[in-house]
Amino acid sequence: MLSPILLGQAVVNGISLSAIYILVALGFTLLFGIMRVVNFAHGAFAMLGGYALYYVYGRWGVPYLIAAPLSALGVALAALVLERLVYRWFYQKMFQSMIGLLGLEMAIVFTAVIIWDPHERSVPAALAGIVEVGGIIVPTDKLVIVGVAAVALAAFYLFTKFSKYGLAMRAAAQDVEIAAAQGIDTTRIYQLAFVIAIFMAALAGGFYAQTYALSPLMGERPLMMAFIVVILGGMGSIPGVALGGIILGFAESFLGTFYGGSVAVFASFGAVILLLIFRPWGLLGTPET
Amino acid sequence: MTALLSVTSLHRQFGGLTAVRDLSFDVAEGEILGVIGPNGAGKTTAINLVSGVIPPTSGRVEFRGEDVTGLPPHRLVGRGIVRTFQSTTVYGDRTVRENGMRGAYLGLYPGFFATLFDTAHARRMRAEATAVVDELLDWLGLTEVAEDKAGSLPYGHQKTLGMIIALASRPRLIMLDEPVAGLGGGDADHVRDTIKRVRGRGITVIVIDHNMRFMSGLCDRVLVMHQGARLAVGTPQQVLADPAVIEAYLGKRHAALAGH
Amino acid sequence: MMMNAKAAMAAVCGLAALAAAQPTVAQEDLKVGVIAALSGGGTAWGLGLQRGVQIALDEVNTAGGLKVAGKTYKLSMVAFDDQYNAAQAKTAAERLVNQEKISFLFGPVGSPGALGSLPVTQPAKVLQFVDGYAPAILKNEWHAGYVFRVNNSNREFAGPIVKWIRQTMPEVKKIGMIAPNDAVGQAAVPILVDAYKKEGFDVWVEYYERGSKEFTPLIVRMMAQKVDLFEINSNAPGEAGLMVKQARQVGFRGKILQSGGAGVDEMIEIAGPLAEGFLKYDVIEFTAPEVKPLVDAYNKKYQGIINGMVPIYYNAAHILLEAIRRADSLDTTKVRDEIEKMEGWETKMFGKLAWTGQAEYGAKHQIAQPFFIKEVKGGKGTVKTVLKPE
Amino acid sequence: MTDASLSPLALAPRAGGRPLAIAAAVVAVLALVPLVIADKFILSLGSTVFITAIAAASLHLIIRTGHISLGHAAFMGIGAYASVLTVMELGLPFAAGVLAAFVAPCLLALAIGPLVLRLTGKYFVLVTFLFGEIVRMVFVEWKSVTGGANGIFGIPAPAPVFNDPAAYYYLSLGAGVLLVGFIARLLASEVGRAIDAVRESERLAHCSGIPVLRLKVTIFALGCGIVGIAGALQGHFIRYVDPTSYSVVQSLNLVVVNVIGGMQTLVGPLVGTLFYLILPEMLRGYVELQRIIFGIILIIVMAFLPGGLVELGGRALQLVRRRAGS
Repeated sequence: MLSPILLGQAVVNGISLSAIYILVALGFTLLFGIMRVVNFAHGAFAMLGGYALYYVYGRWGVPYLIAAPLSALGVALAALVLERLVYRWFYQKMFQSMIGLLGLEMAIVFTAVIIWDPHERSVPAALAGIVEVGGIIVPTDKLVIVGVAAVALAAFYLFTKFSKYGLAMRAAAQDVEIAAAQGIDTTRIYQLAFVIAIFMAALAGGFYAQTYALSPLMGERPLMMAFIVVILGGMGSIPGVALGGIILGFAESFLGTFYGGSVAVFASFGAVILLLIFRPWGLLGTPET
Repeated sequence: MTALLSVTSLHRQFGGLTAVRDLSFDVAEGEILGVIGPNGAGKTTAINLVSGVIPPTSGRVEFRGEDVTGLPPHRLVGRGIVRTFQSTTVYGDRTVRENGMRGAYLGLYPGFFATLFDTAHARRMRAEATAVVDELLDWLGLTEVAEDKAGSLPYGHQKTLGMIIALASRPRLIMLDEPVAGLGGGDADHVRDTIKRVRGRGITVIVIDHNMRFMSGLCDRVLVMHQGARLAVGTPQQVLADPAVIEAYLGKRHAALAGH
Repeated sequence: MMMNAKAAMAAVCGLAALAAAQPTVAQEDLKVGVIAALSGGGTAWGLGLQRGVQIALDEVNTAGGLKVAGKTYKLSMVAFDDQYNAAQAKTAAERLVNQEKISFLFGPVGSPGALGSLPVTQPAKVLQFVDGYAPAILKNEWHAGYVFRVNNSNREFAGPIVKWIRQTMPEVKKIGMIAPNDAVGQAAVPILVDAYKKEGFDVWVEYYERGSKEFTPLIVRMMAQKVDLFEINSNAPGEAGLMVKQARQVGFRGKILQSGGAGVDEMIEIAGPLAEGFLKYDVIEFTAPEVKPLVDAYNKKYQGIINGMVPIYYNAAHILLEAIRRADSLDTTKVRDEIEKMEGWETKMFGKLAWTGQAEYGAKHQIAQPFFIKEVKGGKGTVKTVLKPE
Repeated sequence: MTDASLSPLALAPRAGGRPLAIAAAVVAVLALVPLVIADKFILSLGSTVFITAIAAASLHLIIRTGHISLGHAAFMGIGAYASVLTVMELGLPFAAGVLAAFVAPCLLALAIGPLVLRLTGKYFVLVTFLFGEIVRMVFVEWKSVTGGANGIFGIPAPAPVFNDPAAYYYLSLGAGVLLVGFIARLLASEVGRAIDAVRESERLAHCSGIPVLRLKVTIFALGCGIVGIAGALQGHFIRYVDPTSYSVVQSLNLVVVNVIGGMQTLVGPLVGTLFYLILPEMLRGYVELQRIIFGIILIIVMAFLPGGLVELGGRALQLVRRRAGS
C-alpha cells in the first residue's frame, strides 16, 4: 500500500496538522515562557475565538480578512478582565496555575454551554475547494492555515528576538526582579504577552472551528494538543513549538495512515510520558536550575 | 591516626564544565577541617559529592574504611555523615522542637508497623528522640523558643537550628556549608565556639567558608581549593605561608582581609 | 439561564393546564421520571427526550388529564441528568425511584446510563423506556422484565439497509468503516459488520479514539483499501459530518452512507455542500403531514432544532399512557402486560405498533418501527426509501 | 494535626483527644442513620459519599508528599476491574476481589513510582494526567478482558444481603472508617512526620536521613491500593464498570474534592467530598451552574486560600470565638 500518492498525501496531511498544532500551541508556550503559567484555560479561549468568528464573519458578514483578526482581538481584549481578576494571581506559580486555571476552563466552558447550548454548529469556510497537485489533494482551507501558521511563527520569533517589547518580555521571562530593576514595567509587559497569547489562542480557535466544528466543548482537543506540542518542544520555547508541532502532526498523519488511529494516540502519549520522565524540559527547552 | 573520611581523586563534571577535579584529602577523627577558596572554587560541589547530594563522575569516598562513593544522602546519614546548607534550611512552618524531631528521624525510626500501631517500642524510641532533641535544644540555648515556629526565629537562631537538625541524627561527621554567611561579627564568634563545642562531643567537623580569619581561629587544618582542585592543605599557618596560596587566592585579598 | 427559562415555561404550562381542567374534577398528581444527558456531549438527545415526553404529557393534561380507576390525574415530569455516565444514572434512578416514588421512567439514552440504571429500576418493578445499542439492555438477568427499548437498535435496521444496498447498488463490493472506539462504536459496529458480511460484502473497519476531529489520515488509509462505500456507522452527528466533509475533500468519490444516528440536519450544517448525495438512516420525516402537529407544538414551546429523539419519546409516552388507560391501573405489571398486548395499535406517526426481540433477547420488548433512508439533495435530506425492520 | 501528634507532650491533649472523640461521635451518628431514615436514596447517597471519601482521602495521602496525581481515577478503575474480574471470572469471593483491588493498582504504582516520583510536583501532574488517559484507553482496547468501552455489566453484589442499600451503607461506612482511619493513623505516625518533612523541604529531609524516593513510592503505592479498594466498592455498588467512570474527568473530580476541602489536613478531602456530592443533589438540573461554581472555587482556593474550606471554616470559628470572648 506504499504508493507515492499515499505517501504524498500523508506528507500533505502532516503539514496541515502540524500547522494547526503550531498555531494552537504558540500562545500556550508564550504564557508559560514569560509568566510561568500553565494555561489550562487555553482551550476555552480557543472556543471563544470560534464563537467570535461565528458572529463576526458567519452572522454579521464582515469580510474574512478583517473578521478573523478582529474577532481574535476582541476576545483577547475582553480577556484582559480575566487577566486582572484571575491570571495575575498565578504569575510565576506554575503548580498553582495548573489547578486554578483548570477551574477557569470549567467556569468558562459551562457558561458557554448555558449561553449557546452544547450542540455543534459550523462556521462557514472562507475558501472552500481543493487544489490538486499530481494526484495529491490539498483542501484550500487547510492551505490557509498552513500559511497563517508559518507567518505567525515567523512573526513571533522575530518579535521576541528583535523588537523592543519582545526583548523586554525575554528579560522579564529570565528574571522578574532584574527586569524591574532595569526599569521594565513588568505589569505592562505581562499584559502585552497575555493579550498576544490569547489573541493567538482565539485566532487558532477560529480556524479550528471553521475546519472542524464549533461547540462549547470544542476547546478540549486543542488544549490537549497544545499541551503535548509544548511539552515535546520544551515549555516556553518558540522553536520548540515548531518542532513539537511538526513531530506531532507528522506522527499522527503517518501513524494514522499506515498503522491506524489508536496506534497514533498511544504512541504520541507514550512518547510524551517518556520525554517528561527523562527530559521534562523538552527537546529544545532549557532545564530549570 | 587513621582517617575517618578519605577522599581520593574525586571528579565531577557538569556538561563540559569541570566543577571538581582530582580532589583528594583525609579527615582524622575528632578533627576540624576547613575548606576554603574563592567563590566558584568548587567547595560546595565538593561537599555535595561527599554528602551524596550529587554523585561524583569518578573518584572514591571512604568513611571508616568503607567505600561510600555515590551513596544517597539518607544512606550516609545512617552511617554517620550529615551536613547543613549554606542558605538557612529549616522547616519554617513547624516548631523548633518538631524541626529537631525530624532530624532525629532515621536513627530512631521504629519501623513502619511499630509506628503505625504506636507500640511500646515506638513510644520508647519517640521518648528517646525527644530526649536527644531536648538535650540539644538546651545545649545550644533554644529551649526557650522550642514551641515557636522556626520561620519566626532570628537568622542566627535559624542557623543554629539547622545545626541541631543535623546533630539530632547523632552523626560522627558533620559538614557545615558556610555557617557564618550573613552573620555579624559577634554571631560569628558564637558560631565558632559552638563548632568547637560540637567537636568537644567527639564529632568530626568539616567546615566551608571563604573567610580566612574565621577559619584560622577554628580549624586544625585547612584545605585550599582553587578552580575545582586542591591547591594546598595543612595547618592554617602552613597554608598562609604557602606561596601558591598567596599568589592564587590570598594575593589580591590579603589587604582586604587584614583590614577586617 | 436555559434551565430557568425551561422551569418558568413548565410552570406557565402547568398553570394553563390547571385553568383548562374542569374545576369540579378533583385532580391528583402523577409524576413520571426522566433520566437524560442534560449536560456534556449527549445533551442534544437528552433534551429531545425530555421535550418529547413533555409535549405528550401536555397534550393529555390540556385534554383534562389521565383517567385511571375513577380518578383523574394531572401529569408532571421530574427530570434528572445522568451526564451520559453510569454512576450518575444510578444515583438519578435511586432518587427518582426512592424519593420521588415514580413508577414510570423515560430514558436514559445511551448504553452506559441505561445499564447503570437497570439494577435500580428492575428489582423495583419500575417500568422503563430506554434507548441504546448495547444488547445487554434487554438481554440481562431480569429478562427485560420492566424495560422496553423504544427505538430501533441497529440489530433491527442493519439487515434491511444492507439488503437495500445489495439491490440498488450492485457495483458496491467493499465497505469501509471508521468508528469511534467508545461504547456506541464497539457495540454497534460488530452487528453492522455481520450484516454486511452476511450479504457477501467485504468490510474494512478502523477505530479512532474519541475526541479526534481530523480523520483525513484514516480516510486516506481507507481509500488505499479501494472501498466502494464509506459507511459512517454509529458516529455522532458532528464526527459524521466531518467525515463526509473530509472524505470528499481528499477526493473520495464512492458512496457515503450512515446506518445509524438520528437526524441529518446537523450533518448537513457541518459538511455543507460536500454533503450532497450522502445517504443516511433516519427515524422520522419532519415534513410529513402526520408529524406536523408535533413539530408545531415543539416550535411553540422550545427553541432550537427538533431532533429524532423528540418523536421517539413522544411516541413512547403515548404508548405508556394508552397502556395505563387500557389497564385502568397504575400497577406496573398490569401496564407492562398491556403494552405487550398493544401490537397493532395505530401510533400517531410510526404506523402500527410492533414489538420484536423474542429470539434475540428472550423478551418481546424491542420496538420495530419503519425507518427512512434519506439522501441529501440540494442541501436538504429527502426521503429516498422507507424500510421495515427485521 | 501531624506535628501536634508527634511529640509525646502534644499527643495527649491535641491529636489523641478531641479529634478522636469528634471522629468517634461522627461515626456513631452515621451508624445510626439507617435506623432513622429508611429512604433508599439517602442510604445510596451515603454509600457514594463513603466510597468517594475513601478515594479522596487516598489521594490526600499522596498529595501530602507534595505530588498531586491527575490520574488517580485510573488506579480506582484498575481496582474496580481487578475485583470484578476476580469475582466474575475466577469465581472467588468478594474478599478476594478486594484483595486484588488493592494489590493490582499497588503493583502498578510500585512499577511506575520510581520513575515518575523523581519529577517535581508540576511535572508529576502532567505525567499522571497522560498516564491516566493511557490506562483508560487500555480499558477501552483490551476488549477480551475489560469488555471494552461497553464495560462489564451484571456485576453481583458482594453478597446477596448487600442488595439492600442499608447493608451496603454499613459496608461502605465500615470500609471508610477502616481505611480513612488507617490513613489518619499513618499521617499521625513517624511516617507522617517524614511525609510532611519531605513535602516541606525535600532536600533537608533527604539530608536528615529520610529515604525520600522510597517513602514517596511507598505512599504512592499505598494511596493507589486504597483507591483500588474504593473502586471495587464502587463497581459492586453500581454493578457496572466502564472506562468512562475512570477517565481524567473523574481524576480531576478527586483533585477538586481535595482542593475545595483543603489539602493541608485529612479533614479537607472529607469536607470536600461532602460538599462535592451534596451540592449537586441540591442543584440537580443545574449541572452547568455546579461546574461553574466548582471552577470558581478552584480559582479562589488556588490563588488565596490554600487551606480550602477547612481553613475558611477555621477562620470563621476563630472570629466567632473572638467575638464571643470579647
